[in-house]
Amino acid sequence: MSFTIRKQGEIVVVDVEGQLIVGNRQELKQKVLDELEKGEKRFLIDFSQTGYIDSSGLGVLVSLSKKIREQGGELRLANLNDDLKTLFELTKLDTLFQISDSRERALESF
Amino acid sequence: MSFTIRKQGEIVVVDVEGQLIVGNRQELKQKVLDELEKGEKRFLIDFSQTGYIDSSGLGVLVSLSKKIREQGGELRLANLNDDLKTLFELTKLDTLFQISDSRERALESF
Amino acid sequence: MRKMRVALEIEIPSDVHEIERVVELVQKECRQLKIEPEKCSLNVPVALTEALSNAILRGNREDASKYVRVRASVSKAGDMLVVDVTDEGAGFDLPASTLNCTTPENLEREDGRGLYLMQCLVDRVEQFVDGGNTVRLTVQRG
Amino acid sequence: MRKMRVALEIEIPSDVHEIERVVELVQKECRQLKIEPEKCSLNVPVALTEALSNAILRGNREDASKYVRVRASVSKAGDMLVVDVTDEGAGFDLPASTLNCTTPENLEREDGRGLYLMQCLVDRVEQFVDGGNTVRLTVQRG
Ligand SMILES: Nc1ncnc2c1ncn2[C@@H]1O[C@H](COP(=O)(O)OP(=O)(O)O)[C@@H](O)[C@H]1O
Ligand SMILES: Nc1ncnc2c1ncn2[C@@H]1O[C@H](COP(=O)(O)OP(=O)(O)O)[C@@H](O)[C@H]1O
Repeated sequence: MSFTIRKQGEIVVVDVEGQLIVGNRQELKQKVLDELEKGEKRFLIDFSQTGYIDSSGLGVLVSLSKKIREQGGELRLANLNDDLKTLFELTKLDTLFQISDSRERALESF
Repeated sequence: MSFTIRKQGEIVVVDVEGQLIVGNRQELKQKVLDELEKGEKRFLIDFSQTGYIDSSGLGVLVSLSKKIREQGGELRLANLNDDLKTLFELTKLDTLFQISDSRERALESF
Repeated sequence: MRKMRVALEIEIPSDVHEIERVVELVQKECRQLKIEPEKCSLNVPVALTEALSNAILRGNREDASKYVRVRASVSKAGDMLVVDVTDEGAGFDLPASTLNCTTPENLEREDGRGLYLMQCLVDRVEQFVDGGNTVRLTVQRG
Repeated sequence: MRKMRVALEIEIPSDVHEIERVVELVQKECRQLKIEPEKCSLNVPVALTEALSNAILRGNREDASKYVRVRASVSKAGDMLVVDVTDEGAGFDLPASTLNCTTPENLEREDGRGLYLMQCLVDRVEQFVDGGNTVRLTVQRG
């Protein structure tokens, strides 16, 4: 499991490789908050290499989204596989996030 | 697991494929006794395709050897791998059987 | 005559970093039992992760001297996978603790989705105290 | 802090034809535990086959309503593989039942090599009655 962060234009793109769960969600949270503190405003998390997400992983996404909005920024998600889509639908979090089917579409959408 | 019986010259050759254990030793015993009843005298059991043998498998070899000798015949063994050699040494059955390193040598030895 | 039955028992210290390896072992078991691919890749891993993190964080309060035991087995009839997660805590009231996290007032909460997700993802969730607090997840095979 | 511990539990009806599949599962476990190849291919399979056939034939007398349970686990210190074979019989006297099958008068016997082989092949053989008769085989790892 690892997180890769890179800048694409004005957008901070995070790749989540492996599971996003209770054991590593703090790491993701800290990395994104560090970027927010540096003044970044636009964030995209790409799940194309993600296995599963647990409730605390979902919780971190919700809390990051709130914090980014408070700073006038925005968090978007991309590339949820069928399993992850099911998870977002069950928790109705698909109504809270803007979710794109591809990284390109997500990057254009900002 | 299966037993293959074929005649090579005057010798009945049995291949033991898989394990020779409590669940299948009767099958081996019966097949060899059937040949003995038909008048066969020389038997070679080839273990090149055998995994492991348990105490009841060893017991069947001992009892077949005795029965064959009673009919004036002989049972020889070939191709014991290192595991099987250990087993025959632990039980001192290596002193009871004539054991060859190859099928050819065993066939010539009769 | 009943057939062979296999159960897997795993014991871990109260450390959330152990969760992923346990889930992997149970996932392998799921695949061997020919449980539907989606249940092997989503339902069982997520529900089990929730049960394990609750056992470690809530039941054992991350006390390093306490352990969590997981037992994955097949029901006698052979039609269900049964996963028991046992911690050394005093237990809790499952129905009273289960929050509907999809209501507008709960939607933006950070926590409180674990038991709800478990209920959504497996066929049955039970809780009982019997020499430790156990949460039992039952999944229909096939 | 102690590490993750995994145990495998297998239950079979009293039928000698079930032995091979049980042995395969325990062999796989041996290999995963990185036990020496020779112990995985010879010592553990043969000793376990003996314990299982005794449990089925002697302990349970092939009674179809009785079961044999196998539990393979790693010792707390992590240095031993422990395999318990439990039948529903009344137990027996292990030392008194173990025959030296290598003496001249025993060498040509058909039976009586099981317990002797078990003793030769694993590091420790124990027998105890505790809700069923159990034979415990202990094998040093590495
Ligand atoms: N194993 C457990 N032992 C004690 N309490 C538990 C256990 N599992 C769950 N709970 C209780 O149920 C509550 C709800 O759990 P959950 O839905 O997973 O949300 P969260 O853990 O995010 O609060 C927990 O806050 C806790 O009070
Ligand atoms: N699980 C068991 N339950 C009852 N008796 C047993 C059990 N295992 C072994 N025994 C006794 O020990 C004896 C010796 O066993 P063993 O050395 O395996 O030889 P064999 O089974 O070929 O007689 C058996 O004949 C039986 O009386």
